Amino acid sequence: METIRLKIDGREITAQAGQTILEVAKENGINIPTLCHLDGVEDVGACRLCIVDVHGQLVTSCTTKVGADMDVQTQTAPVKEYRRMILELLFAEGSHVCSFCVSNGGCELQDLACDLEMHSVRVPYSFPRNRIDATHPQFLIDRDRCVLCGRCVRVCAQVEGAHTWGFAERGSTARVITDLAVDWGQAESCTSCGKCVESCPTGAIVRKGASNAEMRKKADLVGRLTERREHE
Amino acid sequence: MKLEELRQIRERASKELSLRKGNARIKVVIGMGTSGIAAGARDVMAAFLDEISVRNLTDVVVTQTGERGLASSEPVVDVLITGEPKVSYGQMTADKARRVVVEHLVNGNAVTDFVIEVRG
Amino acid sequence: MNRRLDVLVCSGAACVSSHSAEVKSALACEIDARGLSDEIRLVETGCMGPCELGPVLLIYPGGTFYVRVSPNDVAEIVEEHFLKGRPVRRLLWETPEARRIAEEKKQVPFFEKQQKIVLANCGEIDPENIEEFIATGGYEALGRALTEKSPEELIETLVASGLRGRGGAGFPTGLKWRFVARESGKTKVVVCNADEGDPGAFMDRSLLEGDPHSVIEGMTIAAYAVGANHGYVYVRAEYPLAIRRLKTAIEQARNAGLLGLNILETGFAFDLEVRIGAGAFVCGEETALIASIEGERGMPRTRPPYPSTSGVFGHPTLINNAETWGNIRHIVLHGAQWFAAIGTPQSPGTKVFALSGKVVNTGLVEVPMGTTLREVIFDIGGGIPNGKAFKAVQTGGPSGGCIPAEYLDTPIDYESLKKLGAIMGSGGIIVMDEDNCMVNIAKYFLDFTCDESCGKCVPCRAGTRQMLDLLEKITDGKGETADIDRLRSLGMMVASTSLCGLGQSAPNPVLSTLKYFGHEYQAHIHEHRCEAKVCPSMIRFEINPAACRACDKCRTVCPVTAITGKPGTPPYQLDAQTCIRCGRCAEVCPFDAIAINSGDLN
Amino acid sequence: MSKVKVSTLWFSGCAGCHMSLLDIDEVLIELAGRIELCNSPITDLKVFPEGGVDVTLIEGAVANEEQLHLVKEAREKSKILIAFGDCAVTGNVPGLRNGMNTDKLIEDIYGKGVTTNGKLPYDVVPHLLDRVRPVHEVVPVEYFLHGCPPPPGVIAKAILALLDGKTPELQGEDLKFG
Repeated sequence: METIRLKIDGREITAQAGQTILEVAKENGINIPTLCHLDGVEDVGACRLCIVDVHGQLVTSCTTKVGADMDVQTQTAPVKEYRRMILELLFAEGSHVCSFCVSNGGCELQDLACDLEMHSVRVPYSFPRNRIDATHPQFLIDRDRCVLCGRCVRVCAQVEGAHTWGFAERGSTARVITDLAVDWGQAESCTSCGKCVESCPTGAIVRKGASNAEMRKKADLVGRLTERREHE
Repeated sequence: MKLEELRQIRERASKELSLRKGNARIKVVIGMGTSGIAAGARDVMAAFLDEISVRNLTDVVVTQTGERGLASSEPVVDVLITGEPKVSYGQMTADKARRVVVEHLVNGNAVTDFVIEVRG
Repeated sequence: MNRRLDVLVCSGAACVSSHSAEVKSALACEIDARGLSDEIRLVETGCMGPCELGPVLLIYPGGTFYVRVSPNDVAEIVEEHFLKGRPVRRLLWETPEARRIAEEKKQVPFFEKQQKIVLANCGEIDPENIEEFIATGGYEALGRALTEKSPEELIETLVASGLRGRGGAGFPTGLKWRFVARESGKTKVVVCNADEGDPGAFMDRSLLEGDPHSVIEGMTIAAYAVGANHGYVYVRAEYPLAIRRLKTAIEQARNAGLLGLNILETGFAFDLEVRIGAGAFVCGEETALIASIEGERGMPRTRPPYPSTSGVFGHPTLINNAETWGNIRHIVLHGAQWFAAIGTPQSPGTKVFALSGKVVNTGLVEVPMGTTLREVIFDIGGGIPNGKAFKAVQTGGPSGGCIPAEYLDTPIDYESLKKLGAIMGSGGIIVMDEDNCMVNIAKYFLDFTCDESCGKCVPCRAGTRQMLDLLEKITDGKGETADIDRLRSLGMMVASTSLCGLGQSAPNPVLSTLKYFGHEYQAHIHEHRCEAKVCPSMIRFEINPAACRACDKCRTVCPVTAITGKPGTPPYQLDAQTCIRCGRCAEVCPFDAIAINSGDLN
Repeated sequence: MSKVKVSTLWFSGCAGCHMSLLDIDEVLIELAGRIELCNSPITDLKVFPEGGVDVTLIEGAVANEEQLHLVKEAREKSKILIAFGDCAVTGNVPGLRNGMNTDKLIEDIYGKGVTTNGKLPYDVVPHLLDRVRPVHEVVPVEYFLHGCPPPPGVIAKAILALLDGKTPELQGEDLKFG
């Protein structure tokens, strides 16, 4: 495989052609925040939190392949400020109240607030009031805690092959749905495999009846699963 | 269809569009005021159109104009050929029209018998 | 018998809306009744341009151009013009400033300054008759391409012509072709993007309605050049007439051997499918459009990979806008040098614009690139109606920028517009006058893009929403000084970090109005004053006691009884608390005694 | 050296943040020597001292007219304002009523409640605002202490830094909500 030399944050780094900036950064211990990225499924560049500066252009590191002589900056002032603003927008559009969330302490969004040093949300909160769908016997979805990363949609389609999850509506009313927007309990395509639960970065999709201590998600489950399949 | 056939269609079809091109060499203007029509201008026009069509003339447009104040000479027809003086014919009939097409439009010789005016 | 008159009835969608079909059937009846059917041919054409004045008729020879024709005018037109040769003067186009009646289409200033290449056939031929297209040289370019030119030569011609994408971004078309041609892989796809979603834009629609074969021919030439055998035209369902005419044209082309397995008996195979979109604005973005063609939800994908590498169903895909396709046959016929000489060196050729808003002549115009905004708005567009003052022009649709009067002499080309914070976009030009509030305008456009955001990426989905909320706060009179900085920083973030062109350009109306009309934002926030007297929260109606004649008209129309008084005993009183600012009183007052004021009282 | 004047306010919140403040163990002893605790739910003082204070910690979200008045007063009379705990920083639990009809809420709780004899409390209880807001949406705030409640360690770290005239360096886990 072709070897590529590039710079990340000034460090000379060697990578394989075809790798993404995010993969290479991770391998070299350089932390780039992510939310919609999930090992084992296709990257879509939806959350925009992994933006980096490549020769003055902002690109999502999860979808951009490394190139020879690339000069990648992961921590410029605009990059950090924009990431923080994006995170604030996410907090403001949902109802991410950690204090009584079953994922409190095991939530990627909550961790991002620490990582990105989000002191306060500078835009008004919208306090949405969506109905919680608890019609599925084992799982429930609280759409107010959904960040629309689409990890459930991708894992359901690309790993489980069930295609239960999808998107509906658009703009600020966009939401994830099961089958043709029926209650999850009525979604005939759902195999109840639970991969969406493990993949959901927040407390939006969770196991019913799980206590806070029990609801620790295995986000690496999907990655391990697909890796094993490839090796078979 | 081959390219040659396409070009044949174009030859044929572009005649159909000749009116819209505005590049006719010859313009036949028929006086179609009330007195012109009363004197038979409609038949004259029909004859012009028919004869032009039969002879497959593509650079001629036939148009009409209003009253010219020459009631006694109606139907009046002007023939304008690019680069030549305007020739006006009076007291036209369908037969005369056909002669004008053959002699003037095709052969380029004004039919002096019916000419009432040459100008320009 | 030979025809002597061709009567062209504009059947573009705008004229259809103003009942051109009734005019046409009235004409048919009257011509038939007078026994003129053999001499006069009625032709339905695509859009002629001045949509404001429809239904319009164009009569050849002579090029007489009638505007605002109603079925009642038909008898007179046939009697006076068709029979007696006297054009009906009252239906001719009178230009207001010169009080001049134009006897012929070519004398009308609206047409005089235009240079029609892409739209040359629109309004001049019957779009449902392939022979009329062929008569204008149609499919000759395809014939020559297939028989005389190699794919490489064609691509070189395109590159040399300098043609740039007419969908908005202005990417060099020839380079796109080259990228796709260089891709290995058996299956390649050619796509026409006719998903025109800008409010007020109808360039693509008019082209498909008026000259669908030119798009088909352009796509077929490209398919040969890049090695594709399959193509899609993506049109929105709101364009039923365009879809119908396009489908008719495809059928005719197939029957004539101009599409299908053995085109012009050269062995080259290419066919087209029409894909009808549901009308989401974002589907005009090429990756979302491709997703939609594949049957997926119309959401954009990150680039790279670009469609030229991996497009429809993962195949290398050449995607161009309808207007771009309309240019191809002319470039192949007349050569790269001919095309490069039109317009400006950086942006050669012409551009079609949909002119709308506060301008006398609204409609479709085609001008060489480099024509100034002033020429388009004042010479072709006839200036601002009702003696009002020009305030701004917005180019590029809802995500374009607003340009103030001081830049009216800017030549229209990709780079010049970008420098001003606007964009070429697909070619919408919206003119605004002194009665337009720029904050309200920014809000209007953002409302559109916010609503049309697909919801995939956070900056566009949530960022435009926050910006819209701020604009609403300001127009509601609740703005704070800090809101201007908030708007600007949110706008820059959304523009810099959004996934696709929709989000990247959505803040343009806000950022450009902040830049050029910042004083209006300031006035809204600090003085609660709306200069244009548009924002209902900051205007008040007041009766001028000196002018009031106590005629009682205002009191009777007020829907909320905010006005009191006794007939004959001036002045009347208007209670500002009760008033809902509907404006009816000011409309009916015969003495102009009711003034609209804005701004804090002090 | 004169003591630093500190106030604390308790808006719509559960008092957990104040509990956490009292939970900073031996740091309390140090604080007792360095600060003068003015008006606070844990003192008998209910009004700001003449001349204002150096620091005010606000627990809870701004949910009623009295709190709206107080938060503005606090801003005027404090050099430094700290949003103290998730309710003050985000709206948190009190914010969940946003989107509900406040009149109906009052009617349901007081009108139909068994302990209130169906009497609406508007003569004694301040009117609810239409919308519960975090403190910084109403007035500018200098520092934010996250957590429900903020961990005593974070509170101590922030206050001690301020007493030393430094900017509290809150980072990483210090910024954890919930």
